[in-house]
Amino acid sequence: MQAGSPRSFRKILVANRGEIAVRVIRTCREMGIPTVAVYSDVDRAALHVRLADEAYSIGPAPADQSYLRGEAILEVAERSGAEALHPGYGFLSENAGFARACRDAGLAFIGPAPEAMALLGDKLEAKRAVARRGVPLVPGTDEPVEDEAQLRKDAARIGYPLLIKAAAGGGGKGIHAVERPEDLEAALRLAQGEAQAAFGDRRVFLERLLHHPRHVEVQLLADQHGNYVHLGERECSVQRRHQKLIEESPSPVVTADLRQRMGEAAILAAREAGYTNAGTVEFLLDEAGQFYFLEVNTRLQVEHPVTEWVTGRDLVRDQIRIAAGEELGFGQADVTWRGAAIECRITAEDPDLNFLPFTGRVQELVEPSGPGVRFDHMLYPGAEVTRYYDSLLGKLVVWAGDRAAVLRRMERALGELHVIGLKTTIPFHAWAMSHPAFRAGELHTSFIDENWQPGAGSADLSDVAAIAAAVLEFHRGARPSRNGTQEDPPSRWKLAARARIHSS
Amino acid sequence: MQAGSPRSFRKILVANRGEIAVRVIRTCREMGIPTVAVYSDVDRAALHVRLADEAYSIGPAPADQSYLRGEAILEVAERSGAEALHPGYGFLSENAGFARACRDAGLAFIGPAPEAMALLGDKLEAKRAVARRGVPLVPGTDEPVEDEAQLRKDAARIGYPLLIKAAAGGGGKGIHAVERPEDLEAALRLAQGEAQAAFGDRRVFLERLLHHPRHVEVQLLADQHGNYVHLGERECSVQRRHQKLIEESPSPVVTADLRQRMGEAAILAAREAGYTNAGTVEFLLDEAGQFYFLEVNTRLQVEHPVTEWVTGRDLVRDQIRIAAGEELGFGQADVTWRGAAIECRITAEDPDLNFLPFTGRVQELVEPSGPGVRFDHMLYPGAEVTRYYDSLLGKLVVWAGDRAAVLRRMERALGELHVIGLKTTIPFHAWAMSHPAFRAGELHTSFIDENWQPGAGSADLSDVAAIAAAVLEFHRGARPSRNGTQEDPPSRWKLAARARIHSS
Amino acid sequence: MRYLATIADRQFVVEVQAGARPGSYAVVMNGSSQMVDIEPASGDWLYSMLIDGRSFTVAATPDGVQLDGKDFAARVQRSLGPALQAPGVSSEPARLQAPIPGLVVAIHVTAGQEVLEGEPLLVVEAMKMQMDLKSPRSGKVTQIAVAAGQEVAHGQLLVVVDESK
Amino acid sequence: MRYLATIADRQFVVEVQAGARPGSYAVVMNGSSQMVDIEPASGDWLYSMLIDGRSFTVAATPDGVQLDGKDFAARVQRSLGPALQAPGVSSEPARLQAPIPGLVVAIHVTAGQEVLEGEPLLVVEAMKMQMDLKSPRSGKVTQIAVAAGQEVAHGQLLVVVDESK
Repeated sequence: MQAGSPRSFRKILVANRGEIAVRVIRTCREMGIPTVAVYSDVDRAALHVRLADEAYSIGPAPADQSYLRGEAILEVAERSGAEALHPGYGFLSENAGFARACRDAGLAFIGPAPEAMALLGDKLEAKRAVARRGVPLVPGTDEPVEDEAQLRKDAARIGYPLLIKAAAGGGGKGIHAVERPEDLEAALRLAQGEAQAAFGDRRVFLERLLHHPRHVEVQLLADQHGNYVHLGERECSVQRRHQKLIEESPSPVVTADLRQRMGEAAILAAREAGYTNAGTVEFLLDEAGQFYFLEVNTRLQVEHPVTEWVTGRDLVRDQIRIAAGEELGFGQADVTWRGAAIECRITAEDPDLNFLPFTGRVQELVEPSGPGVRFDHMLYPGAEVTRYYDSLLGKLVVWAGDRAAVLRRMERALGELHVIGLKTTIPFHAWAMSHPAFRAGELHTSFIDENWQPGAGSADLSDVAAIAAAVLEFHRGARPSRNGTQEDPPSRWKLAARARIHSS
Repeated sequence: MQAGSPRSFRKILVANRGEIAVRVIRTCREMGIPTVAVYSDVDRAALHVRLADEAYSIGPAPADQSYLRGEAILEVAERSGAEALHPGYGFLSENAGFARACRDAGLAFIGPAPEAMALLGDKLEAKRAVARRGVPLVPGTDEPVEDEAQLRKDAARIGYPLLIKAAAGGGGKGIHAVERPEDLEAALRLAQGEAQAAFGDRRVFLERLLHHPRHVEVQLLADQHGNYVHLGERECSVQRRHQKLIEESPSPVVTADLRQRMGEAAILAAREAGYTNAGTVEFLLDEAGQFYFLEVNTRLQVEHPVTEWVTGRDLVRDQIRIAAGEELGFGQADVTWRGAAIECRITAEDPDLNFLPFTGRVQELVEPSGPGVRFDHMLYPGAEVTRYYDSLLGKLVVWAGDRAAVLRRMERALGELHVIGLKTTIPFHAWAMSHPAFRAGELHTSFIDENWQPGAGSADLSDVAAIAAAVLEFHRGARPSRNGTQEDPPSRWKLAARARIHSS
Repeated sequence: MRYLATIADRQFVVEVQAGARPGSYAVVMNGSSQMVDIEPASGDWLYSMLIDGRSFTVAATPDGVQLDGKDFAARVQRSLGPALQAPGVSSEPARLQAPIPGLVVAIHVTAGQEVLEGEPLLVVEAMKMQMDLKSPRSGKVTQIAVAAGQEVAHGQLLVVVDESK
Repeated sequence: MRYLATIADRQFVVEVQAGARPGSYAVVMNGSSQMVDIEPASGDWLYSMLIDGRSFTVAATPDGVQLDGKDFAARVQRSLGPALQAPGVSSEPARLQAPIPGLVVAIHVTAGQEVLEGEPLLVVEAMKMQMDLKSPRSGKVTQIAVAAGQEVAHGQLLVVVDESK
């Protein structure tokens, strides 16, 4: 803590795992605040356990028996004397009930108040709220509709192509695209049936389907004294399965004027919800440069480091300061942007097999470094990647003076990063960094679907690979490996090759 | 290379090893320029060999049979088709003869012209040159003197305490301090005798001995078109054996006004010498805030990353652009500073044994990461640190919004860094970051001599250490290590402990 | 030693001979000969390889080699003769194994059913994701070794598809 | 198992008993008992250690243990009885060994000479640095095992200093 700042928390419990738990612990340590980690049985040796000041077990591997068990986590908070709780992202981070339980237990929840979280968690309610402030929405119905005649009228007004979305839906489920008016009736029946089956609520709403939209989001900070600032945008258009893989700031197409307008819209939305702490307002940006409100993420985002690089701020520090009741201490005019930053999510997935997740053990880790490189991760030699949690291993984030330089730097850093023992998205990212459309900044949410081909991440070095494979086979046969033969690489290698051939 | 920039080099030879060779290769890769590494026999597996596009052996381990053999290096340049050579620091980097040989061979030397290098390499000639431009010098004689009567007169004018320095000296050798007038005669005789014996030249000169001076240096860039900018200062006062261990930017005591005056003085000095490329002008700064010219380092400095962090520039990229004949492309008014950066040199030395160098093998490496951390190094599990080269393993460099935050961040990063198998300066740096005088910015060149005590880097956790050691002994005895027993840690451990007891 | 190296779907005959120093090899491929120097770097899995002076970082990966961060599916076998095998169509039964430990969520086929190559056979859930596992070949489902709701281990047999006759 | 752990110049008697699970131990020291859980992390040399919930990263170092990056000189021996050894003054001859491989640049003493503890005996050069090696004890130089200009290996005997009588 810096001299002169009000008393911060005496101890913080980090209610998460993986790279984000590590991330939060790092800033706590820099602020001089002791941390308490929680872990499931399979995470005993995890990095966040090692780096925290204290660590306690909260149950078996499945998340609903450990990281989602709010009462077990509150018990650890009580026992360890934690004064605040940082939820990270995922797990309980957007659970208004849990935030309320923290408050009831006298534990400061590092995030927005439960009321704002609940309001923004209901997607249609959130839309109505921000629309009251004049924030633009994707044209569509703003109420769930059951009446078919009304839906046909609404569809004609909105225009085609359009989307039918389940009112109670989420996570990309219950969404149907309709290309032409004559397909509407059949699609409606299908969607309503599905919505009833999946969510017990047959109501749907309609939204215009944008062509090749960009996903652009605005980072906000809001203190408990009514001060709001935005830290500019992140472009997160490159996605697979509606989940982001690459994020950057600034967006290649957002001008200073557009940044200001989107930032102001985001602040209006936050004000309407009474939002405090760090939050992100997501927008779609169409090819004409018009933006539309999508939703608010009421937590720290995975991709927050790109904003940290360009603005020079530590968002976790700001979150903790805000939750402790401090004023922001700076205004919109004090926010400056320098250079460009990009993040590649390194996940345990096989990009050549439709990004199928991959479990296994990290045999060796070689990290990139040098100017402008940050690698936030949960890896170490011996780390096990299990099927219980999501596939994110780490985030490679680089900064440089401009976008052209930052793409080259990312390519360089990806080349230095080796995670031996797992399939990862590294080759995909290396391909993306040198893709002409990517380099030109021509991004949209279908970029991967339209451009990525399995195998595209392997450069044309087959002849060298043949030499390498043959010499490696000879060399490894000729002399024993340095550390004995407990897991003989060549044989595991062949076994895995066979398994892959059968499963593809 | 960015679109629109003039043609850069087609291939660059990096005439160095260790972390600086790695550093240079990284930027070349980002610029799309293939690199050629050279290596001595013991460096076959070194990181710079792995990261370069090509690599060639230049001889056995001793530097005078490899990295100092200019002709062997020029031969590799010729064979590989390199168009330019980056010398790094140390080895041949300040050898004007070698720079001339490169030019004669048609190879662009990435550094100043040999003439400027030769002029500035002669310390007294350099002083006379910069004095012509009105740059302040430490009060002293500006010519080497043999005549004793003259020396006595000069000493009375300069005042006490003062230093006698061998005119032909260098590297901290042949320097004698004189506290009082009555000691002058004996010291002179000693110094002249030593100078004769060591350098074959009995001439000496006198300089006032400053009390607790700071070592503050200014980073310059100069292109071949007469454009000069400075990138502010680095404070490098924390030294052992006259070698820097910690550097930071900005200096805790340099104001914007002083920065401007020192920057202008540095540019005057560089102009007088016809200096081009990146260079550093070293000053002493006394307790009254007056600065004095010391010397010019005609190469990239070890500590250049702190300047890169705060200014947002890539100095190696600028060096290459300048050597290729490009204009700087920005002026003094475009240089902006953001936040604060600090570098800790991680060397293979035992801080508890008078910083005695330590050789051995890296058993395990755990790197720090997270916001604002850069670790430029030459390490990997299995790396051998031999006695042939200097003890620098890497540089941990961190950035944060202000000096208080950057010291806490460095402490955090030092805690995450583990180089198992070697003694390093990590515990010393952790001590320094929390030392009250260091935190207050009260730095001077005697800081280590006056404050550091062997053992000070071990916190008061003896009881925990006892538990850890006993449990480790039991645990390792109870189960075999994961990778077999080729090098059994506990026994090596005991052996080394015995060796240390006998040698201390 | 003569090797047959299969890189993705291309095959190479590579002749490797030990050189004078440990780690140095003479390699002949496609009629041209090269000096290769291999040296362990970063533990057991990563190597520095110099091929006539060109520097590569080579890693052994689960299904091949990695060169400077790019993955190559690779198989190496001792080659006794100079003839190249054609990448033939196998008539053996194809055994679909679990590519990842997980939970069998649904099975789309029944024993005896005819399926086409690429047709989804069952759904396995792991890491918060559901994945369709597809038939490795056209033929008849001769065995279904798991049931919906069952946990499966990595490599566990799921379904066998044989030639239909 | 009872151990005598010497941390720098302090001594601790530590009683360690294996717990129910692998890696869990009950430890008694200075009359208080604690639960310790140890788990390998990052290869063979680094461990995660939880002592009653407090988390430490422990590494085996060349001369002791490292806790959260701080070095502690440590020696551990089986302790048979409860009595603590006093850190006594040895009367054995002290054998000065090379702390680092290098080149012997100069020898300041001759055989038979009386020296004081801390007195420089010889100079070894390595890594561009010259270092004075000092006498580990007061006494008489009974053996000089190397000559100026000689290369020495790590741990090689340089000089023996014995009790003067």
